[in-house]
Amino acid sequence: MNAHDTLLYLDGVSVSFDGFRAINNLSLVLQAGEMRAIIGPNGAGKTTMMDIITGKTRPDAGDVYFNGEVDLTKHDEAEIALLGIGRKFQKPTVFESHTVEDNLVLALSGPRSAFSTLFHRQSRDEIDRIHEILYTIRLYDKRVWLAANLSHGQKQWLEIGMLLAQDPKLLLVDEPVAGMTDAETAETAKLLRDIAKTRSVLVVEHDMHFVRELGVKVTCLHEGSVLAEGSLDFVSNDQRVIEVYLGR
Amino acid sequence: MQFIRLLSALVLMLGIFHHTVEAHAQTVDEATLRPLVQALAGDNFDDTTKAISDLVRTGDTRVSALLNALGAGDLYVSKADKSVFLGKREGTDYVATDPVTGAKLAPVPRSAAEKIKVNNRLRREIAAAIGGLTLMSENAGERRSAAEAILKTRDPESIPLLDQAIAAEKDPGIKALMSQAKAAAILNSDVPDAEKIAAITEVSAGNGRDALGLLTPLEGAEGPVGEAARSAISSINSELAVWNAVQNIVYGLSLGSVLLLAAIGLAITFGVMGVINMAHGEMVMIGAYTTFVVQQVIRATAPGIFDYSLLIALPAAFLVSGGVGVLIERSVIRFLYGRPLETLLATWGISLVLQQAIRSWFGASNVQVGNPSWMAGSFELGLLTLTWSRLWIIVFALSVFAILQLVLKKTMLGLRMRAVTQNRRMASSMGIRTPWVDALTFGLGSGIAGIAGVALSQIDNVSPNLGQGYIIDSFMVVVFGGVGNLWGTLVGAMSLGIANKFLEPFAGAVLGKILVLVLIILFIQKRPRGLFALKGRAIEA
Amino acid sequence: MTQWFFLHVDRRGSIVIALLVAIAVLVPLSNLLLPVTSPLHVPTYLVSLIGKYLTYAMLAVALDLVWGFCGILSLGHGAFFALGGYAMGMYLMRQIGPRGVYADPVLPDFMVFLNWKELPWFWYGFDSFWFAALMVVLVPGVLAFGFGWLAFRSRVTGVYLSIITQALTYALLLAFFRNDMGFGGNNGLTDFKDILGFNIQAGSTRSVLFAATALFLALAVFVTSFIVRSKLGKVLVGVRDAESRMRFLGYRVDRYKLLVWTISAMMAGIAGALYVPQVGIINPSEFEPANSIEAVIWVAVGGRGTIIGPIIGAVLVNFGKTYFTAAFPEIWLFALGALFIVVTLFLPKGILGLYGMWKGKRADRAARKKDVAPPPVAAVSGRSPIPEPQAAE
Amino acid sequence: MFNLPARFIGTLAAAAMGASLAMSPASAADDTIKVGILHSLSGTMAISETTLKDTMLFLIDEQNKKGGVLGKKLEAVVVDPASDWPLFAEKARQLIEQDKVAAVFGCWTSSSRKSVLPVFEELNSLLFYPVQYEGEESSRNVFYTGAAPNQQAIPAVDYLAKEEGVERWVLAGTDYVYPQTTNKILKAYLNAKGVKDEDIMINYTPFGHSDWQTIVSDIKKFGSAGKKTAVVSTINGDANVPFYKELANQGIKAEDIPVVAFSVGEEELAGLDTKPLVGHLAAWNYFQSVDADVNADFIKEWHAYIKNDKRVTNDPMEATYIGFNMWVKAVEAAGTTDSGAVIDSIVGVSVPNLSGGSSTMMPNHHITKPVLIGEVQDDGQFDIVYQTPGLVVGDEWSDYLPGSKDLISDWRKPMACGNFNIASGKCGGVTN
Repeated sequence: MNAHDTLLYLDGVSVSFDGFRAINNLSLVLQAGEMRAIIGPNGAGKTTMMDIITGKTRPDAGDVYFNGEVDLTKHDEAEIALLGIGRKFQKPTVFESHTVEDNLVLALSGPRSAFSTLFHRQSRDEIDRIHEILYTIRLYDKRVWLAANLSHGQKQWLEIGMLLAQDPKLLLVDEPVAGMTDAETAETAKLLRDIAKTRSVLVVEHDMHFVRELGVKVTCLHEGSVLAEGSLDFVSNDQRVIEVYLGR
Repeated sequence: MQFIRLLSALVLMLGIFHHTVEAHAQTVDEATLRPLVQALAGDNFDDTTKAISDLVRTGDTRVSALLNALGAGDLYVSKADKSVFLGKREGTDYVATDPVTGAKLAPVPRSAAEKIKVNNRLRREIAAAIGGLTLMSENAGERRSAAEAILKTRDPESIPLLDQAIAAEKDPGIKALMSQAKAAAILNSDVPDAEKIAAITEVSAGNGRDALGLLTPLEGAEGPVGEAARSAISSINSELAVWNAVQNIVYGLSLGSVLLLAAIGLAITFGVMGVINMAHGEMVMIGAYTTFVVQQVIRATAPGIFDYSLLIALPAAFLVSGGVGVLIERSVIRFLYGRPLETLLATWGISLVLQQAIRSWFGASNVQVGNPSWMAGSFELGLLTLTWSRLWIIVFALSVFAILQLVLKKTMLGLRMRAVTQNRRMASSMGIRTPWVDALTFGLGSGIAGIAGVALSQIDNVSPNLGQGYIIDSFMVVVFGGVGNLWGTLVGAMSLGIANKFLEPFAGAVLGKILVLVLIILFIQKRPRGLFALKGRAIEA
Repeated sequence: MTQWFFLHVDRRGSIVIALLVAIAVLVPLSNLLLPVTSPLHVPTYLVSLIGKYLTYAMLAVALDLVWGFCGILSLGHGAFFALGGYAMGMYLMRQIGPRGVYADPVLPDFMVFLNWKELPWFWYGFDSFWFAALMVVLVPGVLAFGFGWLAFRSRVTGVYLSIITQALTYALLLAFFRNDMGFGGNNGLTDFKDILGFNIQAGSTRSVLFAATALFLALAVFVTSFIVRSKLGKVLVGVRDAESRMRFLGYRVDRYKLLVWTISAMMAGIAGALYVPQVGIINPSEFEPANSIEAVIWVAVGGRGTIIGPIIGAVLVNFGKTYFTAAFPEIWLFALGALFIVVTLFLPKGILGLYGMWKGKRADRAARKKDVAPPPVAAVSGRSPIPEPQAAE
Repeated sequence: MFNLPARFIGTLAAAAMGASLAMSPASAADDTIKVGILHSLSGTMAISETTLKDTMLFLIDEQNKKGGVLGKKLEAVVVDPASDWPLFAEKARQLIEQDKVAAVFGCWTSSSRKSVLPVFEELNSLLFYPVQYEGEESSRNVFYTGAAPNQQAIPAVDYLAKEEGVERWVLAGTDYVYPQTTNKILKAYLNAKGVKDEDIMINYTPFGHSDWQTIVSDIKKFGSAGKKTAVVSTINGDANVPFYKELANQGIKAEDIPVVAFSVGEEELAGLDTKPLVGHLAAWNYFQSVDADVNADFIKEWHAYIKNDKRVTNDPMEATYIGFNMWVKAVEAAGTTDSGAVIDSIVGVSVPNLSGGSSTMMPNHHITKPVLIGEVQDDGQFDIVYQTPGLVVGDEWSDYLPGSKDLISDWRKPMACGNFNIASGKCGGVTN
């Protein structure tokens, strides 16, 4: 198949660190508007895959296309982000010495050049959007807090909020519910589903309940390549998956 | 080395006596000798020189003893009656003996006499003169130095003597040297060309550089001699050109190993532990001062074992510097892990304190650290001069590196060190007592800096500023090689050293250094994590 | 106007600026007008001394802009300071004209006795003050831009960057030592006569220079807080705390770094230019890596990531140096060294941090009560700008 | 903390000022005469300068035993400029303005002298500078008691040419102004004596250079051209030890290629095992081994004062000794410590130097000295092999440099000019 009319297109991608093959001939396709869950044991190459998509790591071989025509291997992180790919990290990384609000201000889509930021003045609707997001991620009353003082869960949410502020076409979400209470987990699932209405989402997650709640197509990675793909039930019944993943 | 030659000469005096008797058996009466001896105390060096040759010409048996005494500055004139006497200092007086008869004289107060001045030129004359007299000595060393002396003066008059000596000589080495000397003397004389050309071939067979010195004067000469000289010179020069490249590499390695020594301790405290250790240089300095103290003690108690002083200094320096290191780690650094920058400030403060401490303790000026005999001097490798100290330092640096690798890779301590530095929390949860490992690691790094100080004390001056001279280069080496990678440090040090030495000849020492720095800056652009950076996700952590 | 001002400068910043302006006016006045006997009289000795401190303070502010707010630890900022100084020194040199000891109308003395024949090309134009003034910012600026363009684009960060900045200043040190460079070798440039036609040793000139320094420092403080309080400032702090995250948000981190880095270098250059006429000499020792490290220490002592911290640090440390070297010449290094150790151990956030901690505690308690933010004292949090080297493992 | 009270900063600033006012003792007490000592006690130059600080304290002590000056005791004010040139200027100003010292003894490097010069001229005070230097300077307020190039370099070269028959010269120096100037002078001088350029090799090394392998072997090469070769070393203090160690190790003996140094004295040799160096030379105006009663006494008292009879004496110490005594004598003559008066009275003042003769302050503020050439002995001392028959007058403006050959300096009234141009008959530049 070819890259056309796909949002994200990986074909035959491989990368290795000092001999260790983290990604091995990986192929994956994401349609526009689709939400996909990626599962797989540690070291399956989930995060490395995200590194490749976001331009942090250059693949040794293979094609990576966005929107059918943009060759992501030719761009760096910043450019890729501006193309409309947002990423939430496994370990929540928010700007601890900024307030919640400023975190969003930084993430907010808009001019990114150094000088324009120097003389930037916040416009009315920017402020509105930020408040809107603050409500969505339930941090409105904590908006003047330093991010450092947020709880783990709240940081996860803030980071998702930052994703929203970025207003990307594609969201890469790495273990969004790690360390969340069940309640928070459910909320998160709901939130992601809402987001997926307007955007494409790639979720990496261990938590099977969460994946089930998302109720989307699942791809199982193993040793850097796709092991199985399909509905959660289909995948979790696949023998090889059971062996490598459920570890029997 | 005068005094050594003198001692041996004095000892062998009697021996020389009867052999010279055979050589040209004659003694002259006191009446003729006395004025000549008096003449030694001329107002200027020229008179003295003349007096020396007059004395030698007498061929008297007592002359070589006299000349040795003169060379050693044991001949004095009394201010009162201008009489020359052999003096030995004893308190405020000179114990005087008559230079001619050897009779004991009344001691002369120091203020009442003055030494007969000798300078390099006179020493050469004396050496040559004695050489003439000792060519036939039984003692091989005597004969060798005699031949060397003539090789220097190239005095044509000594040619017959040499012929005599060469005929008698058994030792091939000395024989060769003598014929070299003869050839040199011939080139310096006005013998027919044929002989000279023969001499030229003779000379150019020997050490290239000396030969060059002998031949260059003839370069301009017309006729066959000039041609012979020119061709010989050109061949020698082409040979030298090759050796220059070799020399650059060898000198580069030697400089590199100095850098390695200076940096390797830092590769641990900074590279492995992440402490920006500005006091590293002072650890080196402490090591050097330990060497000094050890040598002082040895000088005072057991001068006999001075040659082993460095071997004793090594463990001492390791312990002292290491101890100081542990002290610093426990008292300051341990509060600063994970804040590398603060360690920079704190250790900077520490380095100031240590410098001042040494300064107030040992004084601000250089202290003298002696070279044991096996470290002094040099040897010829082809046309290239290698000094023993440099060679030893190369060997030493490499072995320190090897040992360190072993410690880190093979020992329990090393294992724990790596465990702790890679994942402190995990290590401690595995029951490793991280505080101690930290302390020991820092101690190890400092200790190694200390033994580096022992080596550096052999080639550099030992002063409170010693450390400052090395700290920057050390950081350059570690960073250039790649932080946290000992192999990187090794390769980095060596390549910087060699680069420096290849740049020095045409760029000059100053520009060369600048260029190397610029190269480092540019190189880091290509490899932002140094020569031996590790790839992978880990680095982004 | 005032409104616009307070939009960009916080309360503390404005206090400092006001104070500096006040000093700029009062000190010279008291030095010139008040009788020597008056208790309020500031002796010339102090004027030039404080003037020197203020230039150091300006260097510290410049350094803090890149280090405290953007996490670029420069161990070579002294180089930009010195370059600015040399630019000014060359102007002052040309001003001597035929009054040099050899009365050569064009060539500076050191060139005459090392028998240079004519003026090297790079000395042209420096007879004009405005050209020199331009060079004061241009030379450090261009060097910083080139250096930063290379380094930031290839993502040299942390300790690697720090060390190559050190290599930079060290290389320049060696270069300026060379007499063939045409900058007076180790003796540097000295024996200045006058600046803009005023005798450089006259009390009035000193006072004017002092005032200028104080005002420029005030300006530097304003610029810094303008940057820090703009969105750019937020980006910079973001870069300091989580550089790669900033990239994933679509910011071209290298350009931001390059911008502040260059601005900071220019500030340092101006500081150097103000320094030279007041101390009356500029020579390569200003490039000593040790000097740059000391500047870092001023910032740390005062409190990095704050605007007035560097000023306080620079003044205090240098005052300490002045005092100790006279009071205990034999042992003052112990005192200075101890100061650094103590500060790092007990005041990780510098002197302002001390104040901040106290302030922070109270605010924190307040915050707990009624869910408002602890004031961003944490903005000066001791997060190390350089990743731990063992990260390279 | 956006609301840091102004008090906070205000008090800080006030404290700083207050303290710095307080830090200097209230104006000089009348019963003592203060003497400033401006030598680095820390940093790179401490190595050389600390001794001079001790020497000054020793001399002041001696003088006070003799009853001080003008019936008043002398009081030393010691500061540490820490080998930091701008700090030198600051400290000089502090000594003169705050401590009101009558005269300052200090500086070692030319850079430090250059940085304090404007201060002394502005505040019209006195500096006694005890170190050999490149010349090309003469200030009304500075007295140069160290050697000018013609009081060291030129006699040394003459000696080598005459006594050692040297025809080929290596001029090796640290790349800073003193060696550059001295070598320029020497080259001009040698060329004037008919030495061709190919027989002169000039080599410069960075400050504190420690890896001499290449250069030493280059010297060896240069020396193996059949002509007698010598090295004239203007290598700066710190770099000398590794240089000589390399020389010794590569087996360059004084009989083969003698090295004559202008900045290596007893103090520098103290850090070396001199056995392999016997016969290498140094040119100074004083050696500890000088055979004179005045020297013997000086050394005895010095050892008694410093409580260590291992401590050596050296040329800059003698220069300090001479300078101090000249100042004392001039003050007594003028009857006051006022700078102007002392400047007028000191020219022509003559005091005994440590080599048995006496030195005189010339109108150019340089002094007359004998030039001694010594050979290194195995005990770290020098054996004097040559001494200029008469005294040599320090020549501030070298006759061998095109720029300065027409200049002379005479600070006596009415000329009172530091750079009088005999060609144009005008006083060139600065006259304060």
